[in-house]
Amino acid sequence: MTEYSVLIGGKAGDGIAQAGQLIASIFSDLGYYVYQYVDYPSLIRGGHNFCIIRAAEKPVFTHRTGVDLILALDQKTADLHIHNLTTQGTVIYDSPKVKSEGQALAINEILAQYKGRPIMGNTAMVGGFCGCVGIPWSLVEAVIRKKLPKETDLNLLIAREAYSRITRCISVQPVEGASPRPLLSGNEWIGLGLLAGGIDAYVAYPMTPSSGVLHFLASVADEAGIDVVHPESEIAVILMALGFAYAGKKTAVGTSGGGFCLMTEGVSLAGMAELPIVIVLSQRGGPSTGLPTYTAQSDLLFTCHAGQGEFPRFIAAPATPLEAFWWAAEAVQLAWKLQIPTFILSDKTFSEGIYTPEAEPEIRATTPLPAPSYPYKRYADTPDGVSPILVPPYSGEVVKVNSYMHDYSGITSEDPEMTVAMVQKRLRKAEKLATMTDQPGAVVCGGSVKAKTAILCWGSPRGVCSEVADELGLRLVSPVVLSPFPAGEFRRSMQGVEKVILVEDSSTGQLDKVLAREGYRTDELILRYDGRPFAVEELVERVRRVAS
Amino acid sequence: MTEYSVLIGGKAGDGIAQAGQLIASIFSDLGYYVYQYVDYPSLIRGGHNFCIIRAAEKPVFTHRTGVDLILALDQKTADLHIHNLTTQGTVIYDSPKVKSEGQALAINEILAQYKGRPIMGNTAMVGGFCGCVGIPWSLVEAVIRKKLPKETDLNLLIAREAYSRITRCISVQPVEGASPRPLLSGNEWIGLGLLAGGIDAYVAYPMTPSSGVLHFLASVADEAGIDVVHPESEIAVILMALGFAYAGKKTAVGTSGGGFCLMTEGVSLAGMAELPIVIVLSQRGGPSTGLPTYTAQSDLLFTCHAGQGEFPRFIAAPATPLEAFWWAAEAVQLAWKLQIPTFILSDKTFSEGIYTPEAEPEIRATTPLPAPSYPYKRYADTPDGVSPILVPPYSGEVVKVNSYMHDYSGITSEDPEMTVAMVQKRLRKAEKLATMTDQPGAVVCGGSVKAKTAILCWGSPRGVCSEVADELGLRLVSPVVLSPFPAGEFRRSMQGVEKVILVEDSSTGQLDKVLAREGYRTDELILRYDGRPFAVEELVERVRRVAS
Amino acid sequence: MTSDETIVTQTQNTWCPGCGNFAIQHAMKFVIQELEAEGMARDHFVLVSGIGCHAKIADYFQLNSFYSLHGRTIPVATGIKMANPNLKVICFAGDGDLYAEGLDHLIHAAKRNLDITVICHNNRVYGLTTGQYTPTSPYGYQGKSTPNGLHEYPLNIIELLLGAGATFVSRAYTRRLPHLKRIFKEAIMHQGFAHVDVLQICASFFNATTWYDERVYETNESNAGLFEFACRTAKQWNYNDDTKIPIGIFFQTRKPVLPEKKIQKEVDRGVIVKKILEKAT
Amino acid sequence: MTSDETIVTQTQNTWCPGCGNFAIQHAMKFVIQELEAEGMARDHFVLVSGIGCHAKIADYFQLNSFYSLHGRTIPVATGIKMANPNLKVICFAGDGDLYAEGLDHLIHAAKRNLDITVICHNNRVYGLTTGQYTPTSPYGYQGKSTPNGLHEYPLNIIELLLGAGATFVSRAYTRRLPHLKRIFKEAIMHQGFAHVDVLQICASFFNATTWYDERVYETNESNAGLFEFACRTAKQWNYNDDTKIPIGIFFQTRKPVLPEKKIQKEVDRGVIVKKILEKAT
Ligand SMILES: Cc1ncc(C[n+]2csc(CCOP(=O)(O)OP(=O)(O)O)c2C)c(N)n1
Ligand SMILES: Cc1ncc(C[n+]2csc(CCOP(=O)(O)OP(=O)(O)O)c2C)c(N)n1
Ligand code: SF4
Ligand code: SF4
Ligand SMILES: [Mg+2]
Ligand SMILES: [Mg+2]
Repeated sequence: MTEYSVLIGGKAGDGIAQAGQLIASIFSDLGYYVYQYVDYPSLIRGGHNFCIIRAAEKPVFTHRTGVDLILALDQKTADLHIHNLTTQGTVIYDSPKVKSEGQALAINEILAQYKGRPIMGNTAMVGGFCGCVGIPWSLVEAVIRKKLPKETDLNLLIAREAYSRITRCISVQPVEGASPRPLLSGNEWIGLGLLAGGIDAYVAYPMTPSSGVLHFLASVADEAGIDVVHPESEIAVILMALGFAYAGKKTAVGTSGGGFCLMTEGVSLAGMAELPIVIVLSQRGGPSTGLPTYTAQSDLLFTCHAGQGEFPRFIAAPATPLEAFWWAAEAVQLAWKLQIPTFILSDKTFSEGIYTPEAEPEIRATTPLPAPSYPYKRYADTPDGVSPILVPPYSGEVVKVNSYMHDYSGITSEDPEMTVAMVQKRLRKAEKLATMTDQPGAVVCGGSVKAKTAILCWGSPRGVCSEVADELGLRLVSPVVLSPFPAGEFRRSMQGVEKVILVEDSSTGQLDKVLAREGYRTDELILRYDGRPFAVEELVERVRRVAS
Repeated sequence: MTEYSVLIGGKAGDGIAQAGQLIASIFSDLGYYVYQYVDYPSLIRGGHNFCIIRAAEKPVFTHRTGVDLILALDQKTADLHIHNLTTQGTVIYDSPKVKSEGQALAINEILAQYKGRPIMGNTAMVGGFCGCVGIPWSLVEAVIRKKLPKETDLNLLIAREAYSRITRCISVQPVEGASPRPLLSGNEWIGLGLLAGGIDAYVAYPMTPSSGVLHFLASVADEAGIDVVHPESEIAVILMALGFAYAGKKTAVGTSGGGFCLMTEGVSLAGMAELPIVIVLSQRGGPSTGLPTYTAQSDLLFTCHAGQGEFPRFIAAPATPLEAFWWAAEAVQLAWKLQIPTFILSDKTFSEGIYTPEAEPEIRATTPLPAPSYPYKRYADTPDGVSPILVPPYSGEVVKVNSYMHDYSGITSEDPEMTVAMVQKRLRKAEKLATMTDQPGAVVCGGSVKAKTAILCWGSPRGVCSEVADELGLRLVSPVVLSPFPAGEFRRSMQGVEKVILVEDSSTGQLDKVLAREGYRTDELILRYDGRPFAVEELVERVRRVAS
Repeated sequence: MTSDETIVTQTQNTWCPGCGNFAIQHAMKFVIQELEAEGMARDHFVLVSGIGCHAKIADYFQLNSFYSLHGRTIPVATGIKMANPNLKVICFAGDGDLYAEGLDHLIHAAKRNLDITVICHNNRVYGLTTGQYTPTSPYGYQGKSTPNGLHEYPLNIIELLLGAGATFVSRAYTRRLPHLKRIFKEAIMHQGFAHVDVLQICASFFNATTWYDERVYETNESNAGLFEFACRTAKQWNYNDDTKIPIGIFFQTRKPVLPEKKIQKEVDRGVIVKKILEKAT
Repeated sequence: MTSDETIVTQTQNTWCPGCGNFAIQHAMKFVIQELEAEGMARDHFVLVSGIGCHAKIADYFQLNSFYSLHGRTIPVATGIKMANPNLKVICFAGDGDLYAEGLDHLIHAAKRNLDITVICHNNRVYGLTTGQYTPTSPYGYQGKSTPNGLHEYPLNIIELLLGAGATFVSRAYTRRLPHLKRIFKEAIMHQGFAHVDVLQICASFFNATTWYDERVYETNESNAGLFEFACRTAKQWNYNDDTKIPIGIFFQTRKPVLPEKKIQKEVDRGVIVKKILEKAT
């Protein structure tokens, strides 16, 4: 397989992520599948930022350590990453600011020549990159015109100048017969799925790494006809969203761990009042403020049990663009079909990674909800525990929801028999949810599907795990649905497995605990908790050591 | 064993709980062990309230269905409970308001005679009770003088009148050689333990069923020299408490599920900043506002996992007065020894039940904390992961705590190696915690300790389970420490067990999930989720059905 | 007007005898029926309550209701109103609920001039949890959390709301029923954020009946449009001192409201999603 | 005064060039050193910060600090101050932090007249999360959560704090350094709750430098004791309109403060516990 990895790095404020996206777009335009990893500290200016753009002829969802090209806008980039250069690789560096091997690009000189602003140094570097790998100028121009709508001509002049100053040394060819693919962040794929699933409103308070969903949906709110609301706090977020839901609007919220803490009381309210709500929870390094811009998978058990009392909830952790799109839409549907809180559990790596999809996203029709009967009772008992929803105003009927234990019509009750009836109604919803979700797709099985050693993972590490499984001839098993645990699908995926290696970005192995409950034992835990995702080569090494 | 059960019931506002306590005090003065169950809906006036006072010659921590005496201040009491009367039992009822079998007591007539206020009807009923069971008047008078400091003489006249109007029909004798024991609610036993453990401050926002701790500690704050603070919300509670802790004051907070949700972000902060804090969490029927005055055990898993990220925590669920006293004190000690959040997990039944202790509480000496070294680093690395605490002001040294990932001195760091060091420091604290707490006392083993069938339970159901185990010749196994799970002690307690019956006040069996992780399977789940605790006779029936 | 009892539920009322909540329910029942007679549809009312004694009103009205969480009437009401601006959303909140646990939401709703009505059942005590102090309890108040007396002065809610930019700020008293009805009606009719701080008798834990009866008087509202005037009236009683207590509409003005009415676009999600994907290609 | 660099840490500063936070740090450093020279012990200062760009100040000062949560400086500071009333507790908060996420705590601290100093780095934007609107952003502000413009008017924080009963209410500007220093010092010296709303330049997301430079003026503070006067000054600029912007101490008064100093009793816990047990027997 032909593939390329490009690393671009500089200081926060240098426009590294944007330059990375230009490069990613160019690869996509050439017909490549693209994944872009974005690494930056929690600050606005100064710290070391870098992106790795990986382009390949088949879908990729993770980065590799080895890079073919380093684009150094600061010295740190050259110093920190030079040992990752592949043998045929080279460096383009901003000269004279940076000292390095490879080709010098006198960015300040170019900027001075065209009176460019300092931030346009990143455009220069993109131009240099394109020159180096031989992208036709017409394609470069088209991408810049599309992606840099402000000061486009100036940017073009600068890019062109850099393009022409660089000597070609690697040749990137278009992929035959392939056409460009959309390039969106994990957060955007989730947001798009929410739209496809039919949300009417999105409510959120900014919090890295979930803010991308808010920013994306706010940017398309008008054309999509949805409300996007950013209120005073996460407490307000979840309760406003439940107000929206009560009034019949399909609503999602988004946050990260600290903000989610503040939502837990509302989640429990959704459980009792049986209000549909979708919660996008993007994990980052914890506890507490932790590492806001680095990754973790340490909120799985918290998400499974957040909120006092017992009530059904659905949790899916997508690992690819299409999964994010599909499960976000499905989360909206399930929330409304069962009147429960549903979760899309993401993490920094997936949320802020940038992806072309593995195939074209398909929008499925939504099923209409059952009609209520009259006189209306909000919590009418039914065989599957699901009471039909009626939305106010409805002439002659009242709609009452209640955070207290209540009777069928929603009026507070402390009666023991009514309590039992309501608890059992929720238990039946849980059973129905389990049947609806323990279905093909709930667990992804890949690699050598007959191998007796399996790599187990969930969420974003799937990208790297599946390449490692391929490389080492191991089975890959990865539940997407985490609650209710898809016992049947998981059992099928694990048939014949004798050795289990769990890979997780946490320090305790949260999936291990979930599996132990289900009666599975893992043999090896490969845990990473420094906030950085595994690259393919790193994980291959770690797995190889324990696989045999 | 001689034992008596008395049920007194009436409307909210009739002073049922107070009357119950008088009766309980009288039994205690006679040398009996006493347990009082309090059942009331979430309202101030009108609904049906009742108490069951059980007095016995050995310690009791639960109620029985069968009662020897019913004291009916309203018709509902007579109607609802009459079928629970034991064969030798009788009823005293407020005549003519209530119609019933048994003895009539014309309370309104008595009140009119002495110009008593309506609330004093409860004193009249207590007087009637004492007359009926033949308590010497001197003892009645002494208890009333002690417990009713306001309008004592009027109350005495009324009680005396009722006392003399009633015909004696049961004879309650003093227990030979026994002396009176203190009578306190579960919440008060917890509060007393916190005091004994050395707290300097208690911060809480009122929430049933945890408010008793706040009320109790506020009432003794001055004499005990502690600060008791009731701020604007639970968020303020936990963060103020962490402020106290930073400034060197041992601090506890208290709440129930909904309020705890709002504290979870602070709990995670305590995890990262390594601040000691004790959280008293008293469970009630959920989800959401649920059943505020009824019991549940459905927050165990939430408590185990609350807060984003991974950090050690200690959870104990005491089931008797002495355990509450001891583990609350120990929770303070552990919080400070390891700089972690520690929990006392209670529930409505335990918190609001009223108990004489099984033996005399003993105050153990507290161990001093290790001295810091200089120059001071708040997060200095150590073999056991515990960094010495220094409290500001300290001349020439600064004390920095931080919710971000930080370096040894508390300054924000996003460095991967520093992250790993800090995560491992917390993991080592978790290991130390596990060793310190997997000790005798962490799991209570009782009943027929060699029996092959075990009743498993945690928290308040222990009282009833242990009587059932005794009655049916089964083993009783009940972990008090729930996190970290005391694997060694539990294994020892379970040696030779072939059949496990779990009893829990929840709809899903939360301890079952904890045990599954530890590799244990339960055979039968006896779950109750109508908010009411099991009485001995009820549970005997349920267990008998599945035990063989 | 003849009373139409279909507007109340059959639920047993459990407020204490003498509780001011009865007056609030009665006045609101009257006002809603009057508004109905004037053409407002009953099914367009949505009541949002917090948690506390006050909140039981949600159970007692046979109207759409969202019995929410302690402190959270306002964000729930905000969501409902934003989702459907045609609904008449009324919050019934407690003083612990609204001025302690959820104060930030109140200020933000006032800031936004959110078009809802907020009724605070201000009994100056946590009723349902048996009598602890609230942000409007007087200095020295002895509740179970402050048995030796409270060491804080109360918030002057009226001043606070004026400072927050509320466009309708009023106070009423549960033992002035005709006045209470009038204020409720004006508050509901007000376009924008309307706040009624109702001095509510708590018969069990803060029975200030005689104290209020002797001090409460109805203000002349002719200057209710003048902010400085409102500030002066607000200062007349600070929720603590032994002075006369003005009730009435202290301030009323017009400002742009939220949510802005907007035309609901019918959009085909498939088309939008495709468009976004194309743009991202 | 010669600068003593032991008061700052060696940590790399990551504020953007031109950020107003530098001025805040500089002014505070100056004031703390001046207070030290006047006899206040350096180790008695405790800085509490929220989460946001502003909050990094906790890392930059070699002083006791509690780098807390987004929105929660005030309750943390309350706990510290109550635990040890001898400490000088200063909150460094952001406008998102303090006026959105944690507004209720602010009002309650003002109500209590809690003896702390609150510095709000009011850059009128969420800096660290890249430029969303805050409660003090102007109408129409375009951030990533409001790309088509904000449909809310800002809170007038000064009015709100006056309404909440704060005893020291002031505004400063990061480009008026001598004034900033004076206000900081007076705020720290104030006995009771002192609030400084600092108009802070955000170079990256809300660079109002010229706009402020042209409008900001220092008020005559001779009437700072008069509440009505303060209200009038507060009204001069509503955080939105194109008017002159007064800075200075708007209001200062004395009221009983929290925590009340009390003598720490030495109590034997064993004795107390026994006493309670006896009483309960
Ligand atoms: C988050 C949370 N904290 C605490 C409670 C417990 N609680 C229920 S009602 C109440 C006080 C109610 O006081 P107020 O709002 O003044 O209403 P009132 O009963 O006086 O009408 C409290 C503290 C709760 N339900 N939720
Ligand atoms: C509970 C919670 N919600 C959201 C965040 C994410 N967050 C971090 S900083 C910030 C905004 C900071 O804005 P501001 O307080 O104005 O400070 P500035 O960066 O402007 O100094 C937000 C929303 C968080 N850390 N915690
Ligand atoms: S406690 Fe007070 S507020 Fe609650 S119902 Fe009784 S009188 Fe009314
Ligand atoms: S983003 Fe704004 S507030 Fe933050 S450091 Fe940069 S200039 Fe300062
Ligand atoms: Mg109240
Ligand atoms: Mg800001």
